[in-house]
Amino acid sequence: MSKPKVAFYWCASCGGCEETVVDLAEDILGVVEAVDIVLWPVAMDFKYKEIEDMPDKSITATLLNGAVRSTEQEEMAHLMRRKSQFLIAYGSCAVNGGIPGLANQFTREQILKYNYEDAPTLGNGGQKIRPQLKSTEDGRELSLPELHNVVRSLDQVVEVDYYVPGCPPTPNITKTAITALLEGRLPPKGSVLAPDIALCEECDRKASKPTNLAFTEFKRTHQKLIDPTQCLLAQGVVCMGPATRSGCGAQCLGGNMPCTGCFGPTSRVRDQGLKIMSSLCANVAPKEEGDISKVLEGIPDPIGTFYRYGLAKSMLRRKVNLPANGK
Amino acid sequence: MANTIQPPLPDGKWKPRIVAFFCNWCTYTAADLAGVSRMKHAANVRIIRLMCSGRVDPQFIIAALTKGADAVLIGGCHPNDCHYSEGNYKCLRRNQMLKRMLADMGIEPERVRLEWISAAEGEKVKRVINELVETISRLGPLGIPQKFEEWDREMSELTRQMSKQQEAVDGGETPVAVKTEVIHV
Amino acid sequence: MIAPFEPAVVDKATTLETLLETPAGKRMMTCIQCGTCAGTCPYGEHMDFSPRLVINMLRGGFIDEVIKSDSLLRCVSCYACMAKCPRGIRLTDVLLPMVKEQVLVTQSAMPAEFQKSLENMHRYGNPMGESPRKRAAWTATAGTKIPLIAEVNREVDVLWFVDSYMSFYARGQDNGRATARLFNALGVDFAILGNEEKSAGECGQVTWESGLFESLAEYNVKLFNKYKFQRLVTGDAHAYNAFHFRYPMYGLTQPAEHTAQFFARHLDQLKPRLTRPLNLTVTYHDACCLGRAVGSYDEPRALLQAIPGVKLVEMVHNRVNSLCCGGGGGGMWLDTYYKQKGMERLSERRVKEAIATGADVLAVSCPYEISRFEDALKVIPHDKPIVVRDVAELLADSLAS
Amino acid sequence: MKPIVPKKHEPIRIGFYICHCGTNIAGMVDVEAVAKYIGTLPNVAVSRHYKYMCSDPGQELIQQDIRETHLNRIVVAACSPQLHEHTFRMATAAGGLNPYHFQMVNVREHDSWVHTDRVEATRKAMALARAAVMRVPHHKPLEVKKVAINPNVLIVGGGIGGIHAALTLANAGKMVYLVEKEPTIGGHMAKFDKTFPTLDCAMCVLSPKMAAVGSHPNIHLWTYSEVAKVDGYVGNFKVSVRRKERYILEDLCTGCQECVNACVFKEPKFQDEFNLGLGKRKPIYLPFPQAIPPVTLIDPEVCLNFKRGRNPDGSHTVSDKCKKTCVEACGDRKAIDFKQQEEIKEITVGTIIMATGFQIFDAKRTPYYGYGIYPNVYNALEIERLINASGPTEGELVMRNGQSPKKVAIVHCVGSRDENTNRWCSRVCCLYSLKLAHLIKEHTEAEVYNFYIDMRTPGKSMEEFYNRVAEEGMHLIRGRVADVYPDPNDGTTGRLVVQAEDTLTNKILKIPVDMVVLSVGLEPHPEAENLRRMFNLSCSSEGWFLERHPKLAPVNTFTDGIFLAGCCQGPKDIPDTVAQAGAAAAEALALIDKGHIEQEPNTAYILAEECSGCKSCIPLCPYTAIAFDETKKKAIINEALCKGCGTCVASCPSGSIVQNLFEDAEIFSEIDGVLAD
Repeated sequence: MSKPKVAFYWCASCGGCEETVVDLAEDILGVVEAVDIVLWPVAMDFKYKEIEDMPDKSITATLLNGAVRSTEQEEMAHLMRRKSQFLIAYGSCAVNGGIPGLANQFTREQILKYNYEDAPTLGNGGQKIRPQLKSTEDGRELSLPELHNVVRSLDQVVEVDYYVPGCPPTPNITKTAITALLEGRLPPKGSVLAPDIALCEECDRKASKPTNLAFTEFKRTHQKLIDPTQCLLAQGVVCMGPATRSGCGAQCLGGNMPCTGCFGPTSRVRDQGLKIMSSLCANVAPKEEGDISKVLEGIPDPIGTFYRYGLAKSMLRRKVNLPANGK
Repeated sequence: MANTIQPPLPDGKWKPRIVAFFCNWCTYTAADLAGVSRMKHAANVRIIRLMCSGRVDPQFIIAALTKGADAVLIGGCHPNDCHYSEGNYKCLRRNQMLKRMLADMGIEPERVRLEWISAAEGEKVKRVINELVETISRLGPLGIPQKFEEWDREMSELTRQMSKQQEAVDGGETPVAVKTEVIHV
Repeated sequence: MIAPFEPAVVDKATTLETLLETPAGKRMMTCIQCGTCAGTCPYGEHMDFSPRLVINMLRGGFIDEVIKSDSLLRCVSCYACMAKCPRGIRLTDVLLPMVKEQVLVTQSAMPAEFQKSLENMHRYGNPMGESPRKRAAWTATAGTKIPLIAEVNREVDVLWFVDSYMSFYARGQDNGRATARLFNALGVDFAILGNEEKSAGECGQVTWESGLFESLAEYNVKLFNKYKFQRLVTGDAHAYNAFHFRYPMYGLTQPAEHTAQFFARHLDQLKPRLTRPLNLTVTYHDACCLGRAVGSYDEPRALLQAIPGVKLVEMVHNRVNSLCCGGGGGGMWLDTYYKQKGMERLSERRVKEAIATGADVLAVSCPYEISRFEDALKVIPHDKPIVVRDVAELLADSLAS
Repeated sequence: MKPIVPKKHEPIRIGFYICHCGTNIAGMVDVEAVAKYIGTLPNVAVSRHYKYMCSDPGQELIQQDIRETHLNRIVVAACSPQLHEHTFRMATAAGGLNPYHFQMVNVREHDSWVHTDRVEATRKAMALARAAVMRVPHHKPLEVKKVAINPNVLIVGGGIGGIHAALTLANAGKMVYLVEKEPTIGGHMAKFDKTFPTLDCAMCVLSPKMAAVGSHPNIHLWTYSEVAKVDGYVGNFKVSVRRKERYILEDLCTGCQECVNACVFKEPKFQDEFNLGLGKRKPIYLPFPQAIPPVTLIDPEVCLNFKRGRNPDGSHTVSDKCKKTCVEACGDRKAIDFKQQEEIKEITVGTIIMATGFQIFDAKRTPYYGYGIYPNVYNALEIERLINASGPTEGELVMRNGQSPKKVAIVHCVGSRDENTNRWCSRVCCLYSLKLAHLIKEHTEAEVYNFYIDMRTPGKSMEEFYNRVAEEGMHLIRGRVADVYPDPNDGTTGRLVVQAEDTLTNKILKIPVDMVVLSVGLEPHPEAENLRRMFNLSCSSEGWFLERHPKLAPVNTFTDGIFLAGCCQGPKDIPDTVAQAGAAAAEALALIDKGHIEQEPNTAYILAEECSGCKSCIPLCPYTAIAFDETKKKAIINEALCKGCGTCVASCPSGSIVQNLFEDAEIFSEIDGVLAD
């Protein structure tokens, strides 16, 4: 019997998810033993044509990481969907849009203009050159994929069977997911392959969280010395842990940094950002409008804080009324 | 289905649609009082009863806006008068942050209005509803469902071609490549 | 208690025909015909159509009958009916002036004295018929510096609107001089308009001639816009009334204040300078335009009590219940007419109450009152001498020379 | 009958009913169109419109449909759920379903009564009904929570309302705590002379009831006491009552008043509160002869045995400067205790009746009537004391100068019907003014002028009373008094002129009188605002306690278990106060005798498996119903303490708290439903 075929693919992401696969360390060897890797651009050389030529559904599982941001990524998402039995959104970007999803606060024009014309680090001698979608070199027409206006999670483009969250997913949950896959012990379709309980559950600092939280100020991590033993919220630092799935082993907390929410919300929550906002704000101490807003000023960028990984998949998905002229 | 049975609007023009979340004890009762007192007001507001303004999950507000509401009105008991002691303060605090988030997300903060209306203030229900309808009429439609459709339209062309290709495969014809070359960056 | 009135409740374009459609008119529909307005009206007993009846005639569609009668000429715009109305109906500043205007249009002849003042106001910008070129002449005798805004050529804190009685009338000028001394003593950055100024026209508005009022208001507002200043201050209660209630409709944007309010606001700085004891018993007459109209009852009293040696006593009618001097709403120029009709001059009624207090001084805060009460005292017998002085005059007297 | 619980995969079958409410709804909403439209929606098995859904046949319709067409969800569009939600839940249950498989849609108060465009009103009714139809499939079977009720009752205020309610309940065998802030019960009624329209003596009818309260074994009478704190909820209120120090031990005092006679002050010297300062009393005194309890008290502000002024903590210091002749007179009874301290009593009651009454309008707020300036201007309550045989003048109507008035003006509507003071009609003033006119005439043969705006005499026998008094020949002048001032033609007698327009003759009247009586209106009690907060009640914009429904729940409040009696709810006369007190007592009895309270099962619960134990919800609960289970490391809600506000649910960052009746899925589908057109 031939070994199951597995593919890895990478859309709008930083590549960290691929690193996690490598981070499986010696376990990777077991994986390589057990499966045939048919596509893994980051590690091996494959051609699009080869995948296209494969029969539909001939790949057992594709672990696709990255958000969908361009026509190319969209096309690949469709292709991998067609060729795979299981399409797995792998990592925060594929699951919830991830960091690239924050671009949904801007228009494509704003982004291109900044990156190719206005960014202070541009070294092209003041020339404002944007990439051309079509160009000719040596008589050959070359084309570039087009950027979409909206950054999307994978399931906003094609049907997704399972989700493995994390920025990046930890080796641990990756291994669990792959093992479950190979052993055919799969939960209902559409499941997130991480515990459906918030991070506080497995956080070492849980015991130090008081039951009378009343925020009088919010501090960002660079603004104070963080006590490595106490609950971050008890220290007035926004921690997304209560609104974020567990499964990561609270690694950020171990590094004395707050949870920023990469595992996304639990199944019972539609919008992770609104829920953590609801919880934090309800627990603010003052009662007068002015005093309340003074406390809330300690969170200067609520969208960036509450939707660091989830803006594309939030209820609003994207800034609603963008300026018509792209400014 | 709905459109065939519903009586059409008199002039077919857009009118604001507003969802209201009223607390059972003060504002819902005040709206009842407005009714008992026959205080006529605009018909654009559809009221959902909750026990307390503290129950207003910000998700409800955004859900209403994404489902086509042009504005959301929240009514609770006056400060210090909450039937449940302090639920209204929780609502107030969330509302302050929500307004900032709305502004960042390109939604006019006027579209979410929080008002303290006691059980005796039927008149205020009428005034607030009429004022809000006027404000929103001036602002125009929010139209998030239409935005969603518009955003998704940029993908539809490719999806259509992809499915055509799929049909072609299913039909045993030669596949038509959408793009012959994909450049890996 | 009784709340001061909100400015501008009815659009200037409102007429008797459209009044009942406005919010102010809708309040009139709530009138319960209790008669408080008629009962408190100082000339109520001389009216064929009391304010109560005017409302009912308007509601019933019989307002023409009211207009045919000269009943409303007896209204002295004293705000008493409006202040006590249990329904909060805008009588003095909305309903009655509109009716009065129609009365005047319908009357075959106007009382001569008052027709003259009207013409004077129109031709010369003051009711006395004095030359407008002499309006600032009094400043020469002020004995203290009074800058002209056209000459200072910069923004000033206070534009002092002197108005006609204090510019031309000898006893009014006393008040002017006193006010100037007080401004200088306080180090106020002020200036006056001088000959450019025209009467504020308040009486035009609350009596009969909305057209005349409009032309004066438009003229003055244009003048105000020519210069830069922070606030408008006037010692004329009637001018203040016009600035507070009506001028904003014609484009006045700066706040207006009466000198009594202005000085009371600066009482902390003023008080140390009031060092000369006057040793007088003083009774204070509430000007209608300052008292009932805006609720400034305490400010003039606080000023008087700050003067060393002043003992303040009250007349029977005071504050919201004060009796009008009879000069408002055109009453200033209707004394002859009232006499013909066999009506007691209200100033006489008022000085009787002042005399009864045993006070040495009847203090006032409106330039009309000086002449009205001094005239009345000439005919009302009294044993103990009593003089009429503006609050500003008394304050200036108490300044260390 | 055991409610039918639909099996998990049983298809949802909704019955929808829209009520015409006569023409109340059908007049503005096309109920037929709504029923037709709702009938096209998924899951709807039956859709009907009916004239009166709340009627027996209307309810029977629901039950019949449940039986015959196997409905498992019911939606009724009618009036406000505040009115008939219970009715229809019962009908749903009678049909054999769980009562919470029901949802009500408000198309009357929130729709037909407030809109003017039939098309828009119909469209709105469709949207609201659709929301309910989309919500109701998510409904779960719930059980009414039953909580035992404490049979004791707290009554706040010992006026005629509180007295009547207390006796009604005590006679029915319930334990009553009657808390009154004054040293005696009796309230305003005890101060009145005669009562309209029967002219029977107020004290003659009141004092037996007061005495009955004083001696009733089921009544704990706590006078000179105030409620300090209220916690808990219907069936189980925890109340702290502050019993102020009167320096007399209530149990030991026999009411003999020998202490008063023995006081070192031979003559009464101090302003007597009960007589509104018109009479005098000693530092040790009984407020009035029939006071209940008949226990004296000491005023430490004037008693020589105390230092003047209070200590910062509110207590008084004994000076020991007096000969203490009162203690001597009391002798072995030893009822006087100068060291008595205020005491806090903690009680538990199941229900509360508010009977805190009113205050009279302070006539100084209409300065032009001269109250507080001219000695011969009185308010009506002062006249009640002056003509009362037990009053300071022993019933002789004399003025402060000792003379009897020859001409008296009675001014109606002082502090009533006036935008500058109080807008409302105080309802009793016309009648008590007529009564005072009659009594003044009877006592003095004075000429009486009643100045009124409108003569308002509704109620049984009231118009007849007006006729009777009018026949007695008083001057009834239709005109509101505009001015009261000393008669300029009068020397020193203090005669006043009353000036008004007689609006029926268009004449301005200036009538010289000796005495002016101001018929002051009724105002909310000065403590009403504090009491409202303490008892979690609502007030109307004027400050009167708000009843749950102006017609159908006139003595209930929005707080279950708290009822209203008398003028704390609005101005009313004695018969109405007593009727309302009886109604309040009956409402309390109905709850007590049922033995338990049925509570809305809208409480919240934690999904234990899913809770991460983040503790964010714990400080949000005002009732400390949420605790942290240290062994399981999860939050846990004590259902008995939860009152169902849902604040914790909205705040749970991982969505692990659920509120019954207001589940997220239910509300989200309601939102979808109102917007699905």
